[in-house]
Amino acid sequence: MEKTETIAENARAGFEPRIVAFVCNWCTYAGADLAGTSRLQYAPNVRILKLPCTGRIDPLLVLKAFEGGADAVLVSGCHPGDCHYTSGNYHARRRWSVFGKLLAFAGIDGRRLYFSWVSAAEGQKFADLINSITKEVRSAGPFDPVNPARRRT
Amino acid sequence: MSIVDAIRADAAGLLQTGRAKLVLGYRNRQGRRAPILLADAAGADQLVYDAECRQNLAAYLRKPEVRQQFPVAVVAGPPVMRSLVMLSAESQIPAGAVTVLAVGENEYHGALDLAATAQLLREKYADPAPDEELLRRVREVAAMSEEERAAFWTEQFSKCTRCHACRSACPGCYCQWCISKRNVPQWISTADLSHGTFAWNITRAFHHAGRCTLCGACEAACPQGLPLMLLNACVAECVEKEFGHRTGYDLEEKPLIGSWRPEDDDGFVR
Amino acid sequence: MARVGVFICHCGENIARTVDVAAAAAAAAKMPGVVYSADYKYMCSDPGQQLVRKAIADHKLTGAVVAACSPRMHENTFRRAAAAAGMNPYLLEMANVREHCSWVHSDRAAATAKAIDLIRVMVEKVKRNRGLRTITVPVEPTAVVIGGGIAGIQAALDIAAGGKAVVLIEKSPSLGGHMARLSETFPTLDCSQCILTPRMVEAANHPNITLMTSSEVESVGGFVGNFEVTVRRKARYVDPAKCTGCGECWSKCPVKNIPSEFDAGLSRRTAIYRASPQAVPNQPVIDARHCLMLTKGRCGVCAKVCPRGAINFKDADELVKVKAGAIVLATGFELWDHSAYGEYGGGRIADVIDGFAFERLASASGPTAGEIRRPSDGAEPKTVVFVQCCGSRDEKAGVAYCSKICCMYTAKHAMLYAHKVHGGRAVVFYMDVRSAGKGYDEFVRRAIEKDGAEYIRGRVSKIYRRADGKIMVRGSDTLAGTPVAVEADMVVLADAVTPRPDARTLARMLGVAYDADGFFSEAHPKLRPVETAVAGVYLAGACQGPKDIPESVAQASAAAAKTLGLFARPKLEREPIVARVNRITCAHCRACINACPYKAIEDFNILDRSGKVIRVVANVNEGLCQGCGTCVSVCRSKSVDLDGFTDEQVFLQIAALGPEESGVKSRGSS
Amino acid sequence: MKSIGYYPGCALACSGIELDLSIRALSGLAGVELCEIADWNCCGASSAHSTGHELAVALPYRVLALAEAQGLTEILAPCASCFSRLKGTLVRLRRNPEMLERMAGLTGRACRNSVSVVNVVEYLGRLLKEGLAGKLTSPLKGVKVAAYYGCLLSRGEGIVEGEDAENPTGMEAAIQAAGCEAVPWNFATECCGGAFSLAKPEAVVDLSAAVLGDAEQAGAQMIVAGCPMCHSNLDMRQRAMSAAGRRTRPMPILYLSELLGLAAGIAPKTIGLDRHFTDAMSIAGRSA
Amino acid sequence: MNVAQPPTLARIIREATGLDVARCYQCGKCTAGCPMARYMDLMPHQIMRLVQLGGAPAEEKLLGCATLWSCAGCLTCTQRCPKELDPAGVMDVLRQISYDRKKTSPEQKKVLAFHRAFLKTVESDGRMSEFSLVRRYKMASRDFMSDVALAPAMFARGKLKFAGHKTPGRKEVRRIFAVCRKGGGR
Repeated sequence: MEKTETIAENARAGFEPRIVAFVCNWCTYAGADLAGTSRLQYAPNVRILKLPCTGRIDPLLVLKAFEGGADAVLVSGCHPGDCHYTSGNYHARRRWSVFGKLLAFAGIDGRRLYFSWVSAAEGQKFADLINSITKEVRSAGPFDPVNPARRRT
Repeated sequence: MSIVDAIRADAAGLLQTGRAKLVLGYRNRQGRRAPILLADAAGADQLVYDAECRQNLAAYLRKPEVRQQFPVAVVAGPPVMRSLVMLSAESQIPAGAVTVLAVGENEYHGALDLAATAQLLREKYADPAPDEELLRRVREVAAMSEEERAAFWTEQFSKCTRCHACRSACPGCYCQWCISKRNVPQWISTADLSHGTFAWNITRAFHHAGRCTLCGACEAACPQGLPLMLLNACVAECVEKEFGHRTGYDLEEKPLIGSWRPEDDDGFVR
Repeated sequence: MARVGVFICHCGENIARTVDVAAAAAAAAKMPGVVYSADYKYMCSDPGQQLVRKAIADHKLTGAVVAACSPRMHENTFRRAAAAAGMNPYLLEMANVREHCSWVHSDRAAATAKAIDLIRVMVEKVKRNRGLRTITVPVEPTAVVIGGGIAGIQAALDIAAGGKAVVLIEKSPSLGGHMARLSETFPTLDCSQCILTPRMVEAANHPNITLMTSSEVESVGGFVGNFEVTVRRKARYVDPAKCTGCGECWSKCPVKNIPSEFDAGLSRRTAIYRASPQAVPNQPVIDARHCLMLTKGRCGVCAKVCPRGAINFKDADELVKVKAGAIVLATGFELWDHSAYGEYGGGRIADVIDGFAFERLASASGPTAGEIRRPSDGAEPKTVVFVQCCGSRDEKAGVAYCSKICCMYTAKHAMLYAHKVHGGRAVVFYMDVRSAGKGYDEFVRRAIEKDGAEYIRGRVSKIYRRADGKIMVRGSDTLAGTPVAVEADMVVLADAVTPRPDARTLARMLGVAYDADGFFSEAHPKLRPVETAVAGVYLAGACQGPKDIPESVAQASAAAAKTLGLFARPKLEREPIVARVNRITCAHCRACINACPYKAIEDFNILDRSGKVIRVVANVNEGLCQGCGTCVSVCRSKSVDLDGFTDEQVFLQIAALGPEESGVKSRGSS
Repeated sequence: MKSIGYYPGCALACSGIELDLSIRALSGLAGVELCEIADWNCCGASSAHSTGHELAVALPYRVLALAEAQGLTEILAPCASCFSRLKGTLVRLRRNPEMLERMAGLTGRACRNSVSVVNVVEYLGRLLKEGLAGKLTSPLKGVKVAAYYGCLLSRGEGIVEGEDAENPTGMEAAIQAAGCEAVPWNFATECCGGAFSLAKPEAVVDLSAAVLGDAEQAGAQMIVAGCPMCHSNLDMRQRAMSAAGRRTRPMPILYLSELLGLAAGIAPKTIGLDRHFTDAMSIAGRSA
Repeated sequence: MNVAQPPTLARIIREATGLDVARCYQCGKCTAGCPMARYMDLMPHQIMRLVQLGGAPAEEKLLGCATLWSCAGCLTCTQRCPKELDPAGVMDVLRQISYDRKKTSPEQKKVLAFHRAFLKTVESDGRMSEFSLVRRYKMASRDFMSDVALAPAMFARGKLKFAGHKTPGRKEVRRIFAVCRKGGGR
């Protein structure tokens, strides 16, 4: 279902967003594995970079990803309370909360940066997430690689 | 006795008794306020204090020439006092190394140690009057459309020459090896200016989350007149609203980034 | 100069169907640093691994990327292969082109492009991989077992039998736990104490076992192989070295009216007492809350009559530190308090009792010497109603889960009652009979068919005591579709099995996770049911979830096996994914020290020649660090980095996805 | 509390008249003004509830809207049935604002759902706390009383508040204040047959007799109730019970407000004690 | 892929009350505590079960059963349900459906007559007065003999009045009845 739709839109837009996903090893990476073993189809625009824990995901990596030309960035890990390292995701959540607001204030379109909790059991959630994000980023258009603070029109 | 006289008296006293080897204060230089590092009690009468004294003297505490002179005394208004408390909480000030010549809102509280300073802040300066002008500017930017805001900041950041005067002026920027100096790997790109300036300004603001006392030194120091306080204020507001965090009131203060509560804001996560 | 090899697996058709593996191999061959690239039908097969080993050797590879399934599947397989070929295993990485690519996409072009990206990402990473060496930490070959019930005793005995030292910590004054209070055990009806008491004695006398009763864990520090457990040994006021357990003291103690915990309040004990005649150690303790001497400062009869002068009113708690390599949690359970059920009398009806009270009534060593007598008037109950699922499977007022053992012990109760009270009537209200287990269902059937227990399928709605002393039980028979009221003389509630309230505190001390109900969480529900997520901490018995005796014993032995396995090697190997501090650049803001979930980072003094502290910096204890990397993100001067996931590696991975490289055809330029 | 909105409800004009009389007498004594809601309508009771979902909400809604329009913030509904209908509606509307709008359209009356509703037990409890206790000059020393809550004063999620549904205690304070002893018994919250008094009298006789029986066994000399429906079932049906061979001795059934009225020395007739089917006047003699 | 489901009773109940009857595990606590059980042809737990079962025969049975009209609404079942379901609430919904679809069994005429009489009174007067209620009920139910003995005594005690009290707002009340009759504000 989702796939044909995606393809149709591609034809129209002719633009394929590049989405970089920083995910933790224990929950979201495993969730993506589950999406695979369950053969759930989702948009092929996401590239997963695995880190041990959301605690390791420094918000500044997001800037690096933009710099590297990503059209959007997803950061995802274990649900609160489920962190394999007990509290890495709590630490991350607080950082994201501040960093997200700062970026928004600095003029970064809300459709460029996403945070989510995806557990090892949530293959479906992961697939749906990627599909909806891809849609949103496609509508947002290409992220300006030369000037982070301006959306190219 | 006027506030200034009181400061001069205490400064002289501390230097004479050796309870401070150095007094960091303000003096007049061609009608403008400039910092002075006073080692001799005789010079105490050069010390001045008024609303013009905006430079955050706590920034000097990271300088080797000052650290070698510990214990020192610092002339400080509330924002500077909070910087000192914050620095102490981040283990940047050895015990007993700093005496505060605490100047409040048109009253002088005398020479205090940091514990007393923190208490004073909690008791008398817990809610500093918000800088209405600054808030107005923040609202203004917040009210802009995404495009306008993006354009506004592109414009602003394009002025940045990365002279890092903001960094030198800020007491919170005490890392000898600032992230902006890191080359392997390179966090703040020097190759691509626009990226570099964006990354630097965002990083600077973010690294002061829960640590900035809105003293204004960075913006004052910026030769290009970047509105750095807008970013600081945005972060400070978020930090207080989301986590009830107020910087520089507690010597035992845990770093905002690096601690957490289970009930922290979760609404923005999908 | 890096020499990377890329190995692309078809996984039969699983990858090859959607990913053009040949094209991918070709693209990989062109990537900077790649000197060898190949694809193969089944890379994980022996010939596949052979291919990897050979290429590593022939091409003197400094790094390898296997593009195949998820690393969860085969990372170890291939890293072992790499090691076999003489390459440091941590120089091999996997690109997940199956679960994350071929299985989730069907557009062949897009999938192939993505696969190439994923490979490039790992190639870039592996170029900067360091040959890590697994970390080894010394192991203290002593186990601490917390809880002296059947699970704790079993674990302790097995570990001791393995020749290792055990410290067995029990909160109460005697070993034995709940099992010591049972009369007979299902499904064989053999006497509980007959099988348990010998084991209690054995545990107490075993040369390898140090027994600490009346003791509780105060705090736990350290990590696998090197825990430091602080134990509070509570004041007992009786010197174990002198006491012979002769009993002079408790026979003379004037305070005689304290409800006995052991007998579920059905009998009275004295202020100086032993839990039961079979108590181990068989020595009394003084209950400080009731002792006249300790409360009012007068009496001291026990001290006067003690022939050995063993009484010591000055006794005080002491803290004992124990070094241990492993910890077995066996803290057991307790029964749910049915006073929460207002409709069942809210715990105010004397003849509505719980399972343990019935066990004591039925026990030959119990307050009634094994005769079934009801608490209120000691009369023999002619009709007894047993109510299962009391608090269990009740999301509203009780617990949502099934307590598992009630079906069996209720059947046992009904049976024992039938054997002891001839012509008595045993009525059992149940929702389901869950009797999966060897000989279990036969046992329940026997209660019904041989011993005439009347089983009625339905919950009970109300229990109340009529003025004439009869206890009215209003239930229903859902199979017959009718309400049922029974006039009973006594009611036994099969209260839910719940974790001990203080278990959560212990869990927090150890960093062990617990579920919403407060039971300790195992590391994996199927594959690691005995371990916890904390290395070196194992689970035994009902502290993990409701269990009967054989299950508890089985898990206890498993925990012992895990412990002995850990102790088998003098040193312990750990994944070398740990954080490192750059001492030159560290500004010592202590953010990382605050953030570390494992307290693995501490201050480190840099001294000059004269030994004077010139700088303080942060320092990571490899033994404690679990490699989450939280410290890395909070460090503003970027002075902490994580082996295996360094900033540099992540940067290169990000760059590998840049516009010029990335396979996602962008801005229509396709 | 100076004054409170008053919703007598239909029953209090007829079968439940003693409740109305005694409430008014006590309020007068306590100096609390009862402001009756002008033009109030029937709450619909179980009939509307049984047959029409919308009607069951619309009728109470109108009452709440009237009360609000008349500037009342809090209303007393002495009839337990009215109370549970009014408060039930109030709670539902609070959870379902969409329905609030629909009702406004349906009844042509706007309502912010701002009034709160109290039942007779809560109300009397407050009177006692606020000084009535001091005015109970002629307590009924040592009379054994079974406090009967029935269904509507003990159960109903979000409706009956601050009570343990299985073991309510709201009446006990009042009973003790009246000098009586509240005996522990088993049927305090059992059902009397409720609205079936006309349609299924046999059921009412059956259930009510069981209630009386347990009270008697517990040694109670009278039952104190709060609900007119319970009261008429327990009081009026006693002859039918003995006819059915379920009862022998009569058992006086008083409203909690009647009991307090007696204890306050109010003339028995003033509070309608003479209107009972099962003699209650003899109780009056007990008050010192 | 979702095939449109016919609106089963279970679904109607979910929409009306937010309750998911699938949660019921048939413990029977509702039946055990029901004071009116002996006047019911289906036990409360069987009502829940038939709703779970669904299908035409089950629905016929449910909507025609005496139980719906024997429930006193005492909420004992709801209060004690370990699955936090609301059997009494389910009864209410079913009763209303049974009434709307005219499925109510003839044996229930007395109860229906009572409710009708009650509502008729309220509709015409805005309030209920026992006298007109009893009058209407007797006419409708043809049950003249029961309780006649009580009437005089009730008059004597001022518990029955000939003059039913009419409220000024009764026209408004009638309108409300009218609107609800044609499906209300839905």
